[in-house]
Parts: sequence; structure tokens; C-alpha cells
Amino acid sequence: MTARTMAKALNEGLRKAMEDDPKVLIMGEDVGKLGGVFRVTDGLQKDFGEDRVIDTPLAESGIIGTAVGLAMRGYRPVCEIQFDGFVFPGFDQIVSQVAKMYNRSAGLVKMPITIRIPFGGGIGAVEHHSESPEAYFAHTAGLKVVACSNPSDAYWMIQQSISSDDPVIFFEPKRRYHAAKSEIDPEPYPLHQARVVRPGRDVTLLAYGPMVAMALESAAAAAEDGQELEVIDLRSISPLDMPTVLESVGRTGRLIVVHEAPHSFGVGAEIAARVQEQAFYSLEAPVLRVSGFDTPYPPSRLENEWLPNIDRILDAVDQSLGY
Amino acid sequence: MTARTMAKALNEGLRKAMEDDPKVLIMGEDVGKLGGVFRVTDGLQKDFGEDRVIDTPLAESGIIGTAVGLAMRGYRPVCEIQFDGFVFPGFDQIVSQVAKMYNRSAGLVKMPITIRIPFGGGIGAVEHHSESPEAYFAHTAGLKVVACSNPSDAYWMIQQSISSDDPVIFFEPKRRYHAAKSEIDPEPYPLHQARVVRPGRDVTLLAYGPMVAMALESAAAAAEDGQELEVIDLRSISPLDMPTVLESVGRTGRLIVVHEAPHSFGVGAEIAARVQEQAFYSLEAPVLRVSGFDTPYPPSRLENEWLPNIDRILDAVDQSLGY
Amino acid sequence: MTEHVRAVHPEPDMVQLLTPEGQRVEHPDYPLEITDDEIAALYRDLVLVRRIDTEAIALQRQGELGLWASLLGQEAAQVGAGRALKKHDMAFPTYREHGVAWCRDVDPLALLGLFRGTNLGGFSPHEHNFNNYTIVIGAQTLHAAGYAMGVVRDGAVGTGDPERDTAVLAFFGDGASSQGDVNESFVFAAAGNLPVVFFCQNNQWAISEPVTTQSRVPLYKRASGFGFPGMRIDGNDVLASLAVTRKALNDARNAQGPTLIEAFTYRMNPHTTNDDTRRYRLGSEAETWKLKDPIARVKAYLLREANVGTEFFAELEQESKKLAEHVRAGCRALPNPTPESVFQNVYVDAPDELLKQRGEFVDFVSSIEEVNA
Amino acid sequence: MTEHVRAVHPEPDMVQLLTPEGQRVEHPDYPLEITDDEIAALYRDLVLVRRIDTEAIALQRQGELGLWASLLGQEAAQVGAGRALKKHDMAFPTYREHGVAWCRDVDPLALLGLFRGTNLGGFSPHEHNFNNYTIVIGAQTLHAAGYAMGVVRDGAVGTGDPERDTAVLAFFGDGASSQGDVNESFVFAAAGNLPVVFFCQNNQWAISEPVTTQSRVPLYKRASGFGFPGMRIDGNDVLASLAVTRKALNDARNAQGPTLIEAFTYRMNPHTTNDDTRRYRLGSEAETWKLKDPIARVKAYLLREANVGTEFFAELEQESKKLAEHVRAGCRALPNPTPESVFQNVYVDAPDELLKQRGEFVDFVSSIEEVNA
Ligand SMILES: Cc1ncc(C[n+]2csc(CCOP(=O)(O)OP(=O)(O)O)c2C)c(N)n1
Ligand SMILES: Cc1ncc(C[n+]2csc(CCOP(=O)(O)OP(=O)(O)O)c2C)c(N)n1
Ligand SMILES: [Mg+2]
Ligand SMILES: [Mg+2]
Repeated sequence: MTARTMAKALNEGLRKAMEDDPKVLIMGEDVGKLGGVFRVTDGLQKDFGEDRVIDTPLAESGIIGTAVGLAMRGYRPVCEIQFDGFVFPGFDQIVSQVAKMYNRSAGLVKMPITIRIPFGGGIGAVEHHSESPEAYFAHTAGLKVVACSNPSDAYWMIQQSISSDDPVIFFEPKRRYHAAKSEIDPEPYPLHQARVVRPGRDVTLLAYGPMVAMALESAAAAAEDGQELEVIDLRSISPLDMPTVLESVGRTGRLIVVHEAPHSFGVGAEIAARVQEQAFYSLEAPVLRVSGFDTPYPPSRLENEWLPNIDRILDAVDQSLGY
Repeated sequence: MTARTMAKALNEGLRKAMEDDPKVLIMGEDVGKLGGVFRVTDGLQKDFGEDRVIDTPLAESGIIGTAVGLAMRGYRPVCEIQFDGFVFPGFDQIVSQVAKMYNRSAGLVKMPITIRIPFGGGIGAVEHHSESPEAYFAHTAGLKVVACSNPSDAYWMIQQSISSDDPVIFFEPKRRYHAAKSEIDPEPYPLHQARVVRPGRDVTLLAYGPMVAMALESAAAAAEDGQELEVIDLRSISPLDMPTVLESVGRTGRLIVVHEAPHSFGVGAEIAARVQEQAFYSLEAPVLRVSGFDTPYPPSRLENEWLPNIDRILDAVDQSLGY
Repeated sequence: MTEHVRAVHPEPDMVQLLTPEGQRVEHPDYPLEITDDEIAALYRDLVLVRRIDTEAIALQRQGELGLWASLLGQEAAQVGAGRALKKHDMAFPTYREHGVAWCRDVDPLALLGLFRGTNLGGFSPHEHNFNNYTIVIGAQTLHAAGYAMGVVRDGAVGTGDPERDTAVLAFFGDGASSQGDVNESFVFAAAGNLPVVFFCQNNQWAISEPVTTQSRVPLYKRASGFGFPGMRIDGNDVLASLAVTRKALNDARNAQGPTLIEAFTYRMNPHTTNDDTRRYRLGSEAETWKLKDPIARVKAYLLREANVGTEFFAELEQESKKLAEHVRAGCRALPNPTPESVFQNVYVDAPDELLKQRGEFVDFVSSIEEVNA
Repeated sequence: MTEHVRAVHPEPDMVQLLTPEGQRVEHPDYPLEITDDEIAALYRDLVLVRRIDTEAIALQRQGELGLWASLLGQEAAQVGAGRALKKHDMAFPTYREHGVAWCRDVDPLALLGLFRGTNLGGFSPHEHNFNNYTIVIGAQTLHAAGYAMGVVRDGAVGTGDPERDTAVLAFFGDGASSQGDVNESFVFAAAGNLPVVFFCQNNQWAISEPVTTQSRVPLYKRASGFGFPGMRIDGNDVLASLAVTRKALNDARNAQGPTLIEAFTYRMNPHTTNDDTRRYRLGSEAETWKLKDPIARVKAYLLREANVGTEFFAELEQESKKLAEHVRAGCRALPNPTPESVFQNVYVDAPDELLKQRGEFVDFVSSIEEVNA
């Protein structure tokens, strides 16, 4: 195997899924000839045809709503939402139809739909192109929500999501698409399991998607000061893999959750709530959160300050150790 | 003053707001002659005319989107969403326009929009008519989110929301519309302040909207067993009034958050996260949550089991005291 | 008050094959070859469907149902459309298509369960080629368009093989025509030339809002702006509904693309059993529409023009009584779902956390039951 | 691959008042009385607007802007529409209406700030009667309809007072025509007979998707299905754009309700500076459209038919250079926003929690700066 970027790994994962199952379709805006604005679907329409890689009209509710119908007809649609901020016109179809139809039909109608969302900031974009809406979906029963952070996971997780009979909201950290190449693991890791990506014993850093790299960099920096930070890549936001988190916190006694999404009512809140409930006596310090602020995503000239960065993470580490 | 139901109190509050400010408009489906499916706008079109109480076409994105334009033209639209589950077609306009336009325009364009949402279950309704979507809005920067629990608050809070220059998502506990009559307080209480509605010293119960009555009933039942539960009516979900919550937890050392919305990534999570962070050393037990489950709202024959009830709340009280 | 320009022609140019008086009329574009026996069969559908509706309303009054959405007045539109479907076609209802459900062999008890609160769907969409009721207005029209995309991809249009070529029928109301989703479904259907027929029951009202709140031109015209044909039919005429829907479905199966049918009809009853029409419409309106009753005209035809004996009516009366009994007794006997069923069918592959919630919940409910026992 | 029926007539019946060769033509429905000076003024707009665009692209290449959405080829559509507006009318742009912004006296630097990442809006919508750019496709059409509802409620239509009667102009693209919001805005506009003009720049492409992906009939036809007039204009003809938009805005002000104008034009450049057209369209297409250049034809007219001397062109060249200098220097000088500004203007009445976040953030940023210093 050769190393590839996350964008390429996703492309190969999609290709593999399409080869393995003729019912897999790709649909979205500009996914055909253009190969998507990030080129994640590059070349797929050429090889699988316009009926399997579908340039849809410009309407997100239409994309998701027709995917529901396609799923009922036995297909496995993979919908691309062009940017995070454009998922909201399709929100109703996601929360009221995709998430509920299996339940409504008492298990008789499955919704094997994957909704790919390039998410997060750090690319100097304009409004609505840098958002992190994962908590909305995680709060919605009936959906599964995952985020990849590296090429190998991207390759495997997209295939696992497509073959899932439950609908999966698949978050792709857009600033990592072309960030670094790496090899693909020979075997997939379970889709809904978190992974310790750097062991440590002083403080646990929990991150997903774009913040995993940031957490690892922070841990490397902290190591220079003699602090051993454990970094967990959450990978699955819903369901949460609490055993892995609790095992780590049981050892370190300290947890910091890092995400780009605004602070309040975000993923960090749920993790903090569960950890204080399930590891009440193990915590040496409160669970802390390093996140975006409770503001709209700022103009891009300010995004590096607004987004969690090494300084803010290490500051939280110090706070945690200060308890 | 005479006692009135919450529906009537809201009706009077809306009337008062319309009398006080000719720019206040009411818009929604069936708000005119019918007076809304819950009769909250009863008689208003007759008295204020079709131009101020507007029966809109059946399109929630249209309702919210045109409200944005009306606000730009200097109006104060009060939008009614017929039932909680039907807010989602308007979700994009709410999170990407209503919540962001003030910020986008650097404070030059205000969005004094109130979005009324009858929410919650317990009325034997069909699918999509019993949901509790408050966490989605609370996670959205730029919005304020409140929930009334009794006629007096309903009367005052709707007026305060309408006169707010920030957009307010106004949740009305539909099962309380006609539940009990009470007097209107002579003065309003601050909109974004929580209120201790029953003092106690053993455990703090925190609730809002429909669950305040349930929490009070639970406290009354617990009192028979000699447990003194303090009940706080949160009233404002975003922003959260943490001082009131922390003061209470500082005394009781124990907190249980009660809401109808599904458990995970809900309002309870944020409160638990903040309390463990801000009152780490005061907590005698983890913050517990009694809530709906992580499932779609069930068929109504099961809703009484699914919803938090006295038994489940008191069970959590025992758990908390057992730490 | 501002004056708005509002001009909906009450009954332009609409296809009618059976007058309110029970007279057969011909329409050049929609020749209908139909035997009297076939008309009698449609009559049976109409009568039985109305009976289900009547019984359901009574059950609601008796507290057996939380709610019921009556189809009174819309039987012809629904039965005509429902009988135009082939078994392998697929239909997507709203929440009021009890008449179509009947044509798709869905047990009325499944529908009652939804309004009683014992289920959220109640039958297999795949088995009946009829989707579960959809309550969010308009959402199902996109599902229909998507299903039709699947049909195209299966190569099941335009082959000329009647067992293979498949059409999709999407129901929605006059109010729904304003929803973004419905218009997006028109976009997808037109752009993809999809085998889908949109069947709009314009029953003049969306709860308390007259159709003029939604549109100032007849709704069938909407289609032309998207590039496909639209037409209006007398929605109280089962023959018109059958003939026009049949033709549109045939066109769909033959890869001729989508059609919009506006069935001009009337919601004789309140929106649901919760609604109070006195607040917003005149009783005289319903009186006028009574003269156009969808069942009376077929009966008039059968009595006057057709070879149908009185025993047909007597037998149907018996059948109707039996059905009523089935509905009444069956409704009362519908089992409450078990508490643990809440946790079933949320996911195909349920997460541990949810199984834990289920376990705690089941334990808790049984502990409470023990205490109470 | 399935065959889809696709038939978009390239150029049906469209209003044109100035041919690509610079010939004035008359249209019976759109008589335009215009002096040569006025045409020269439009020419100036076109040239300056294109200059802004050219400079912005260069600035993006130099790394001064994160992105730029070029309007090349669409100047005539925009300037014609923009100049048809009265000062007290209100316009709602997408993200590509730099030409309309120009007509509304918005400093180009405000727009550059958006693409540079120093602001999210950059100017006062109230002051210019021009909303901030809207990036979520289609959303602004509903804002326009709502604003028009406000105009109606203010009694500012149909009074006959030209200072009072007000129209609203909503811009959107061919791709946007598929969005639910755009169609809902048609519903609201028609049902309320609102004083709003919908101006669709059909530039043939939505990023990589040709207009045939969205519709199989010309987009202007969409309006008739909703009950209001629609027409197509030569979008590269500034006179057609001016005359037709002026008439439609006048109708709106006179309480005649909405109009849809489809300006048939072409996006000569990539979608944005990030886009690569080679992946999806032939270079020859742009070559063909070059022959219809919106500026060349006005120049041809001015040179051949009008009383405009060469010093006009020379002065304009000077003005254009100055403007370019303003854009280049001004862009580089645009100040970065301060970190604390992130927390400003989130709420009119900011919650304590947010003020706390701001305080911590500002302290933190300055502590980092100290460490770094
Ligand atoms: C998205 C959404 N908004 C609001 C409602 C509430 N609601 C239920 S039925 C109805 C009116 C529907 O009218 P129409 O489409 O004409 O169908 P009809 O009831 O007349 O059959 C409304 C507003 C809903 N179910 N879904
Ligand atoms: C709701 C939404 N979906 C997707 C996008 C991404 N996007 C930006 S521009 C564009 C194409 C727009 O095409 P059109 O409406 O024709 O306008 P044009 O760019 O040609 O001016 C898309 C898909 C968006 N901004 N908003
Ligand atoms: Mg109706
Ligand atoms: Mg375009």
C-alpha cells in the first residue's frame, strides 16, 4: 500500500463500496464531472455512470428526501452535503424521516443512508463553510454519527458506514483532506469504537475529526514539559464509546474534551455529563472543555484564535492539573 | 385580576404586546379565524385585522424567512409553529438567518423575532406532535431560548420575548395550556433568570416547561417521606442562569435535571457539565438526569412510561442520596 | 386591511366522466371502457371506505382513538386513484388516504392503531407497496420522487413489459402545495423525467385556511412551470379519478415522465376530530358540496343505468356491517405496545447505551408494577 | 445510463433592446426612452464594475483574498437591474451581485472584506437599501418576500406617490431555482400579491451543473404556475435589463404584484477562484458567449450611434485606474478584526456567560501575546 491523503482515501473507500455493492449510489451537488468541490468523488461518475453518481438539483431537502425513497426501493444512497452549513435545508428530512422511518415502520423499512458532511473550519472560507453541527445529529435518536480524523479511518469508516443498515451522518474534517498522507491499515477498526492514539497518564484529551491532530500536537508539546497526555480519538459521536473513555479517565483522573463546535450544549457537554456520572469518584478535576465559543463562526481572519489551538488546550491542561 | 389558564394568559400577553407596539405581527398557520389549533391567538385577528394576524401559506421555512424580511423592514414578527415537530422545515432559516443576521451585519440589522413553539408530550397525540427540540436551538449561538411553565410567566415572558431585540425561541408546554388556572403576578420576573419555586435542602430538582409541575409533584410526594427537595424552574434555557443553579447546588450538594427531550446531548448534559465544572467540590453526588429516552417519541399509549414521571424522578432522588 | 388580488376560479375545465346526477359523460382525452360490474366494484369500495371512516369517528368519540382524520367527501378521489394502481406500483400517502389504503389491502385496524396510539405505522410498506402515513406535510412527495429514481435505475420503466414497468403515486393536499419539499419534488421529477404521478387532493381547506391562502391560480397549473403536464379532475367523480390517474400512471410507466393531477373535492368533515369548522367556514358550503356527493352519483348510475340488482345493495349492506364490526371490535382489542418495544426498532444495530437504557427501564417498570401490586 | 428527456431551448423569445453588434432594437412591450448620456452612464457602470472584478481576482491570486466570486459576463444583467431601482427600493443579493452593490453605492472594499475574511457583511443594509450578501442558496428570496409584506403593511404600494411606493428586488441564480425556499417565496409573493420582483440570473451553470440539471423548461416559465408573470431577457443587454426590471418594479409599486425575470446570461469565469471549469465545460462555450459580451455592444453603440466623444473613454479609463488603485490599496489596508469583536454583535443584549467567555478569551490572547513578545 502507498500513503494517501484523506480525500484520496475517501475516494478509494467510496469506490470500493460501489464495487462491492451495485446498490450503492452517490448523490449530491457537483459530485459528478467535478468530483465534488473537494474532489472526494473524483472519477467515480466516469467509472460508474450518471445513474450511480448523480448530480442532483441544488436542493438539500430534495437530496435527502429522494435518498429516503431510494433507500425504500433497496438502494444505499451516499449523500454529499457540499459544506456543513448547507445541511440545514435538509434537516427536516434527516431528523423526521431518515432518523425515524425504521422506527415508524416497526423495523420493516430500513434506511441505509450515509450523509457525508465536510465539516469544521481552518480553511479561510466565508460564512457557513466552517461549521460543526454534529451535536444536532447526535441529539437525534435513530441516527448514528461518526467523524474520521485520518486517511486510514476515512477509508474504512466510510465503507463501514455505507454498509451499516442504520443511517450514518459521516463527518469529514475538511481541513485534513489534503493535510497529510498515511498508509491504510490492513484491517478496519470497529466503527463505533474510540481509539487511544497516544497513551499517557497525566490527563486525557478527547477529540474527534479535525481536533485529533491538534490534540496530538498539544500532547507532543506538553511532553516537552514532562506532561504525559493521553489522546483519544473518539471516532464515533453517537453512540459514544464510554468504556474506552472511562478506562482512560480511570487512569488519568482528568479529562479535557476538545471540539470546534460552540461550547454550550455541544458534544463536550454530553461527555462531561456522562463521565461525572459514571466516574464520579475517579475524577481529580472537573471535565473541562476546549471548544469554539458561543458565537457564530467568525470571519476567517479570526478563526485561528477562535478555534481550539495548542495554547488553549495546554492552558486547559494546566487548569486541570491545578485542581 | 382573575385566574386564567396558560393558553388564555398567552393570548392576553400577545394582545398586550400588539396593543403596545403596532409593529408587532402574528403569523403562522391557522392563527387567524381559528385562533391557532390551541386557540392561543383566539380573537386577535378579529381585533387587529388580517394584516397583523396573518394566516400564512403552509410552509415553515416561508414563515420564518418572511419574518426575517419583516424584521428588516422594522416589524416584530411573532411566528407560531403549529407543533414542535414542524419546526424543522424552518430550521435552516432559524439557524442560518435569524440567529446570524445581527452578527453578519455587525450589529446593523436586528432580528426581534419571537418563534412560539408548543412543545412536549402527554396529550395523546400522533407522531411529531410531542417533541422537545429545545437543545437544537440552545446549541445555536445568536438565539435565546426560554420555556414558560405557568400562566403568569406565560403572560409576562411572551411580552418580554416580543420586546427583546434578540430573537427568542419561545417554548410553550402544550399539555399545560389548559391544565390549571392561576393569577398573573403584578410584575414580571427577569426573562433570563431561573426561579426557585419550592425551597428545600436535600436535593435540587431542575426543570422547565412541562416538567416543572412534575418536579413540584415529585417534591410534594418526597416531602411525605421527609425529603425536602428544592425545585428550580429554569425558565431560560439559553442563556442559562447558572448563579441561581449553583447557589442551590451549593446548599443541597445534589442536582437532578428533568426534561422530556431525549437523554443524550440534551439540556441536562450542558447543565451537568457546567455544574461539575463550577461546583466540583460542592457536589455530594453526580448530577443526574431524568429525561426521555434515546428513542423517537413513542406511540402515545406508551408516553406516560416514556416521559419522566414522579416514580422515575423519585428513583433518581434516591440514587442521588445514595451516593 | 390590504386588499389582495385573489382569483381562484372555482371549477375551470375539469375532467368529469360521471355527473353528480349519475350521468356518464365522455371526455375526448380520457375514454374509459368500464363494465357495470366494475363500476359496482368501485361503488363497493366507496361504501366500505366511508363505513370505515364513520366507525372511526364514532370510536374517537367513545375515547377509543386519540384522533381521527376523516376522508368524508374524498372517497372518489382516493378510490379512483387507488384502483388505478397496479400491485407492483408504489404509493405514498399523507395521513388521510384511508381510501387508498383500502385499495392497497391495508387492514383498517393498522390505521386505527396509529390514531389510537398503539403504533406509528402499523403495516408493511413493502408488502402493500404503500408507504406508512406521513404526517410532516409534503415530505412524502420527495420520497416518491426518490423511489421513482430507484425504479428508473432498476430499468423498470419504458420496457413495454406490463409486469415490469412501474409507476409511483404521491398524494398531498392543497395546503401542502406551498411546502418547499413538494416543489423540490417537482424539480427532481421533471429534471429526472421520473415515473411519478403527483395526486393533489384539493379539498379546499388546509385546516382553517382556504386554498386561496396558498395560491391564486388553480393548483394543477403549478406543473407547467416545472415542465410537466397538470390537469384538474372532478375529485368527487370516481370514474374521472380512475381514468385520469390510470392514464398518468401509464405515461409514467412508459417513460413519459411525471404528471400532476389536482382532484377538486371537498373535506366534508372537520380537519380532524379535534377541529371546529364553525370558526372558519359556513355550513352552507358543505351543503352545496353534499349535492356533489361522490357515492350518491354512483348509486344513481347503478340504479338507473346499470344492470345491478337490489341484492347487490343488500349484500353490500351486510358486508359493510361486518366490516364495521371488525373495525369496532378490532380497535378495542388492539394490544397496547409493551414498554420495552419503545427501544426496539430504533436501530437495526442497537448501541449498548440504548440496550442499557432499555434494561433499566424494563426493570424500573416492573419494580413499579410490583410495588403497585 | 438512462436517457432523460431534456429540452431547454437555448434562447426562446427573449427581450433584447441592444444587439450584440450594438444595434438598438425596439420591443413592443418595453419601450425605452433613454438618452445617449444615460447609456454612457450605464457603460461607465459596466466598465467600473468589471474593473472591480478584475482587481479582486488579481488580489485573490496574490493571496489578499481567500476567495472571489467573479461576475464576469453578468455585468449588464446586474447594472440594468441595479439602475432600475429607486433609492428607497430594497434589494436582496446573493454573493455575486457586485454590480448591483455598485449601483447601491456600496464601497467595493466592503465586499472584499467578506472574501478576505475581515467581515461577514461589511456595510449597512439599511443605509444602502441593499442587504448583506447571502450565501445559503435561495434564503434571501424569502427575506425579500417578507420585506415586501412589510412594505404592503406600511401602505407603501399603490398610493401613486412615487416617493412612497416601494418595490423589492430579489436576486438568485439558476441553481437556486431548485431550492424549496425560492419556490416558497413564489408562493408567498403570489398569495400576498407582494411588490417583489424576482431576478434570476441564469448564467447557465451552478458550479459544475448545467441548468438542465435543474429544469427542463426555461426558468421564467416557473412563475406562471404560481400565478404571476415571468419573462426572459437577454441578460447581456443592459438596456433590456433596465427596461424590463423598471417595468416590473413599477408594476410592483403599483400593487400589481410580483414578476419573475430570467436574465439569460453566462458566467464567463469559474464559479469562484477555487473552481476549475475544465473539469466540466468546454472552452468553446465561453468563446461563443464572448461574442455576446455585455460591454462590447454598448461600446459599439456609443462609438457608432451616439454622441460620445473619445475623451469620455479616456476619462473613464482614468477613473477606472483610480478605482483599481482604491481597491488594491484599500484591500491591503483592510484592518483585521480584533479578537474581542468575535463576541460583539452576537446579541443586542449579551448574556453574562458570553461576556465571561469574552473576558477569558481576551485575557488569554493577550497573555499569549505577552509570552510571544
Ligand atoms: C410541516 C408541517 N406543518 C404543519 C403541520 C400541521 N398540519 C397538519 S395537517 C395541516 C393542513 C394540511 O392541509 P392540506 O395539505 O390541504 O391537507 P388536508 O388536511 O386538507 O388533507 C397542517 C397545517 C404538519 N403536519 N406538518
Ligand atoms: C443551501 C446551499 N447549498 C449549497 C451551497 C453551495 N453552493 C454555493 S454556490 C452554488 C451554486 C449556485 O448556483 P446558482 O444558483 O446558479 O448561482 P451562481 O453561482 O451561478 O451565481 C452552490 C451549490 C450553498 N451556498 N447553499
Ligand atoms: Mg386540504
Ligand atoms: Mg448559475
